[in-house]
Amino acid sequence: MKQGPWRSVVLRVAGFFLLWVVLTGTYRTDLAAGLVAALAATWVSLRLLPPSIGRVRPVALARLALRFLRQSVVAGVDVARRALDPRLPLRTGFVVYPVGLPPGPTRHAFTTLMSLLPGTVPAGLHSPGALVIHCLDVEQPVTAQLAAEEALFAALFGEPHGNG
Amino acid sequence: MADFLLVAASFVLATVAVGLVRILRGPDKADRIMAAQLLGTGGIATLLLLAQATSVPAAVDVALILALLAVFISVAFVKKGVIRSQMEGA
Amino acid sequence: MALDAVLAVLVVGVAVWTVAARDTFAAVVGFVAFGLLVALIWVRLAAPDVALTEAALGSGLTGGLLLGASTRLGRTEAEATGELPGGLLQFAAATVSVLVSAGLIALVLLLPEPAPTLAPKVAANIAATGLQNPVTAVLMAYRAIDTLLEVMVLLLALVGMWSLAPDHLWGGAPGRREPADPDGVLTFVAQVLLPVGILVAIHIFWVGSVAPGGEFQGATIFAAMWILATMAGLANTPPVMRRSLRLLLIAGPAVFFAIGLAGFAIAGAFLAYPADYAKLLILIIEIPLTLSIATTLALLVAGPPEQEPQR
Amino acid sequence: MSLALDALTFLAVAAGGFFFLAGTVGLLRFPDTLSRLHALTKADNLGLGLIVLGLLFQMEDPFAALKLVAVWLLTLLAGGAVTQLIAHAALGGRSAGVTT
Amino acid sequence: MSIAILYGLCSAVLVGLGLFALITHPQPLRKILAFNLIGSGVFLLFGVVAHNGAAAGFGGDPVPQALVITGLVVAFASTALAVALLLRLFQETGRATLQSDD
Amino acid sequence: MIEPLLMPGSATAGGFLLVLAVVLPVLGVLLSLALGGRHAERIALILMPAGLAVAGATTAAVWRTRAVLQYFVGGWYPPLGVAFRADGLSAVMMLVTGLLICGIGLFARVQFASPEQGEGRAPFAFWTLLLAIWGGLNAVFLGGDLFNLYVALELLTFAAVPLVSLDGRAETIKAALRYLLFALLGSILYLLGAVLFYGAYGALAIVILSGRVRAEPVAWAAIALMTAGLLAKAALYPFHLWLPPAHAGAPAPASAILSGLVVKAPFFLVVRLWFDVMPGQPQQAAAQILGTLGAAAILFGSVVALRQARLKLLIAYSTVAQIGYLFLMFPLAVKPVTGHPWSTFAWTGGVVQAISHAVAKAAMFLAAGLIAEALGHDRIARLAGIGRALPVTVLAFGLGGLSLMGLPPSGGFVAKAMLLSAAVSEGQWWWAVVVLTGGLLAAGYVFLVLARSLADPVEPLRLSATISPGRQAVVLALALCAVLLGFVPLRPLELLQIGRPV
Repeated sequence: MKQGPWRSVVLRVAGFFLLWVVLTGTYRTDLAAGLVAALAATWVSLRLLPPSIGRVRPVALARLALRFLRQSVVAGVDVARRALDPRLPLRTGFVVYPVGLPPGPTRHAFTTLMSLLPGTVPAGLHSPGALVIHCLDVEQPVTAQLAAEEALFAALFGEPHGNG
Repeated sequence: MADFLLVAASFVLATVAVGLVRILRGPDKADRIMAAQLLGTGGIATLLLLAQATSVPAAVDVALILALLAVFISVAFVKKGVIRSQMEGA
Repeated sequence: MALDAVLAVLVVGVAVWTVAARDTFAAVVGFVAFGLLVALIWVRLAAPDVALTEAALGSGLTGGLLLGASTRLGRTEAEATGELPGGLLQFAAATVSVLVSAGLIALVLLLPEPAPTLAPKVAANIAATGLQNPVTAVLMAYRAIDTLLEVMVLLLALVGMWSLAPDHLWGGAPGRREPADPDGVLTFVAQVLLPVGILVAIHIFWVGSVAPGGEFQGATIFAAMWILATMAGLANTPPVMRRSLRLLLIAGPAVFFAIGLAGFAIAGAFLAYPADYAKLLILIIEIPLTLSIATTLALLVAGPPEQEPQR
Repeated sequence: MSLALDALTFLAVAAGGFFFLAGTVGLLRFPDTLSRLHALTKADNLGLGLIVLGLLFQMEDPFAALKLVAVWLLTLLAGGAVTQLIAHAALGGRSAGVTT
Repeated sequence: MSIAILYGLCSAVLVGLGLFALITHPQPLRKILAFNLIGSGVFLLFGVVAHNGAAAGFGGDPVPQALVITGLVVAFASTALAVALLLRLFQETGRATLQSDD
Repeated sequence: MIEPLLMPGSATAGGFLLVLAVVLPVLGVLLSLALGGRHAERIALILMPAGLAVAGATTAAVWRTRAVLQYFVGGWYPPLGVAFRADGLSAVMMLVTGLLICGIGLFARVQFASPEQGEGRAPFAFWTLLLAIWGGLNAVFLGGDLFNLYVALELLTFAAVPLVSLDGRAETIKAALRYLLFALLGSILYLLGAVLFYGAYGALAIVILSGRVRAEPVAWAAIALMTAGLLAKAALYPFHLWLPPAHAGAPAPASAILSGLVVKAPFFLVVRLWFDVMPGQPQQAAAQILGTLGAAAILFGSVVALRQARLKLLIAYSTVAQIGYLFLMFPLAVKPVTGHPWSTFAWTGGVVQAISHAVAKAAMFLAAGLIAEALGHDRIARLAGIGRALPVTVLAFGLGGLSLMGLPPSGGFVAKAMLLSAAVSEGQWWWAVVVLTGGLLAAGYVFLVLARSLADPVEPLRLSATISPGRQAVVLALALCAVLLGFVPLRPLELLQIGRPV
């Protein structure tokens, strides 16, 4: 990761600049102002989150995004089904999930994703390496499913993931 | 099309209204905290529909602010409304 | 129209909740919801500039402020419900309120429609300001003096608020310091969202000359993001005697005054802009003004100095 | 062409509205705070996504379309992150009675 | 009924509600909330007037709209100062009431 | 009708003075905030003569040209732009304000002396807020636009409220909060009226409104709401609840500003509304209500003042009473039997009352501050001997009291005599009874204080602080001004008539 920081600075500036173009494009994009805005946003972003996460693999990202889109539809449908079913089929409860990702932004990115996945909302830490997950249906194979998601997520950075 | 989008906006707003009644009644603070989330998402949907139906592109910017503000308010709710009152034993 | 009916009923309903809720926290939550809904009304009334302000300032920052207060007061507020006024006062208050409402309803129905309007005059003169957003033209050109004095009102509110500090805390930082939790979710929220928020704030500010937006709305988002950072423990408020803070606070109005006074010489009147440079000069004013307003708003939420000054 | 696009918009927006409705029903029927949180987050975010999808078919300006997507992504990100905070708050910041 | 009249009625009701709350609620914080409700009602009336004044290609008269923005900022400053006073009062006395002790 | 809206340099000669009158103090606030520490005091002291000079120059210009000075800010004409206007009334109010601020500022140098090093909370806040009040007052007196006046009123409120709680005691914080809540209600009612005017007539500029306003429900409602809001800010009975604790609790120089000047701003605006925005409309019934409230304030305030145990509270309740006199102007001047409303004795008397009360009350509050500082308390029952210890201060208090009672020679005498003769000539003798009764009651509470002060102490008086002659001299000078106002020949009162609509 020797040239890592610069790479990620450039990537962030580019990303924020793109966002600027998207936001102001409807009116009249002013690129000079956009560059200033992107630099400001990057500066804040670098101060809060120094570039330390290695490089992201585009293929893995695409795979994750696709899976995520599908899963968020499943999640919505799942909730809708349970809510509209006259019998209200809920078996709520908590599950402890041992997470392999290191604490910090990476893990939180994963838990953020998790809270949009079907049936799960992370609700805190049980112990340093174990998340408390609230489930709508504890009879689903929640742990296995989460492990699969985590594997996909970990593949993003090319890291071996810690959990089954 | 505009009429349909307006009807859709009214519908979304109506569902938000009903949800809001439920949430405001509590009983937990955590229930009430969800109001910002509910109005954030529902309000954004309404605004986006309105922006298209009435050709007010600026409504999308309002939606953008709503998305940011929903986070701000939720964090304030959680941080100031719940965590502190626990620290102070209320 | 169906939409408007739903919206009107909903807004009034939430307002009733805000008034009637026993629990102050619940009332504040109701008020925040109320503000977000009023922002929708402003969109319906073809006033997106106001909608942006209402959502960010009227609902967002005000909500955060009241929420902090309701929590700090905590149990005392609950106890205070014991001192509810007698039935007679309630009845009298209800009578007065109903009369006022009824009178206003009558007046609303009496208001001429179409109303007398300054819109044509705004349109006829907008070229001289170099702006395309008529609301910004009113705020920065036609009624610039109101805007200037209003920023002074904000600053005075801050001076007044600071003056409430106990003497031994003067010079300390406002508000309480929040503990940082580097591995917490809140930190993550701030890490990801703050830069995006900054970008959005600049966007809202920047488009203000051509489209809805402007310095107040942009500044409010800046302030909200700053407060988010302090709530996450990622930043602390600066001590009130720090010179750079003071300069940041006055930068906007000072530049506004400077260009306004220069108007005597270069454009023939206080707060007048020479037609060819109007847009540029307004931009030069707006940039520091946004920063000053943002700082002031954030510090108004933070409150009087509560941390021991470092000697 | 325009008719087909209109039909797609109609379908997607209607579906979006349906999920908002489902979310609200969930809010009303689910028995505890955390379950209601599920209903709110998942159903409403999907509803918003579908409405954005529907509106995309009406967009002439590609920037405007991308902006809608950006708003949706921001909402998702924000919603996902804040949901954890609320869940944590609902538990009162303590570890829950846990069944594995 | 035009939307201007609908929201005009809305604004009248809000002013009345806020006034009622301002008079009857003994807690200062609720009074501050009530003041904000009245403020919203008054600002909405500006919005209605602006909407009625749509002309020259503008969806509304920009002058009252700009005035509302100024008003909202001032209302925020008022709320902030009032809250600060209230919290200081609470710190000093442990109570948050305007009732006099003597 | 096509009118050029943007016209560079479009102001009457000397119009820039109006801008300076507002801008100088406000710039001072900015500088104080930026530099902090001792600079806040220095900036205030430097700006005081400058501001007074601007007020003097404005008055001179109005007097010389016999016309309204005006300035179109940014070169934009109303209704789109905002104009500052100075008629005779504005000029006089500005001049009095300038004089009082200078006097009070000199007086406050000891009490709010800046520390040698660093920044003191109270001095920093006091000097900054003093300048802000000055700017706000000038903006109110010069404002020609209802919304600009709203912002000016808010500027004043935000500067005045923190002054009340400057010493940080719990009861003053409570008083400040109550003051703020009343003031906010007042502002919002004022704003509600303003939007009704705009909605009905499409303008906020007073000059334009006066030509467009018709006698119809919208206008009545607007003016009623605005008047009600301003009464709450002016603390007219029954909206007086907030005033006594706030004015009595504030530090003496702050009390002097608040009682002498700040409550006059909303009164000034009521005068503007009634005589400039809606001249010549049938308002006699409404004016009777205002007069009745004024009468109630006189009687209630004076009686309660008599029963106070603390000197500063007594003076504060006397303010409640004296504000009442201001509003006797309305029933007597709105529809005079002969002549214009503003050429009546009542109108002039009301304005003279505002001025003379400002000066007299400032002197009395400052005197009370010195007495409290010397004794360490302000209990009236334990004042004995102070007359011998601080004779100049007690003399100043007595001279100020002369004006409150309405005895010659004093500004108060001129004012009350004018009100009396107006009551007689208008055939509304009942107001005369109120004026005379109020004078008797004022005599009662002033003599109560003087008698106690001049009495021999039971045990030798021990002063907890020595008071410098310089501060006593400032107070005496102010009190003498209040007396001198009684010698002013009637000629300068013509100044008040300049710029009145004909």
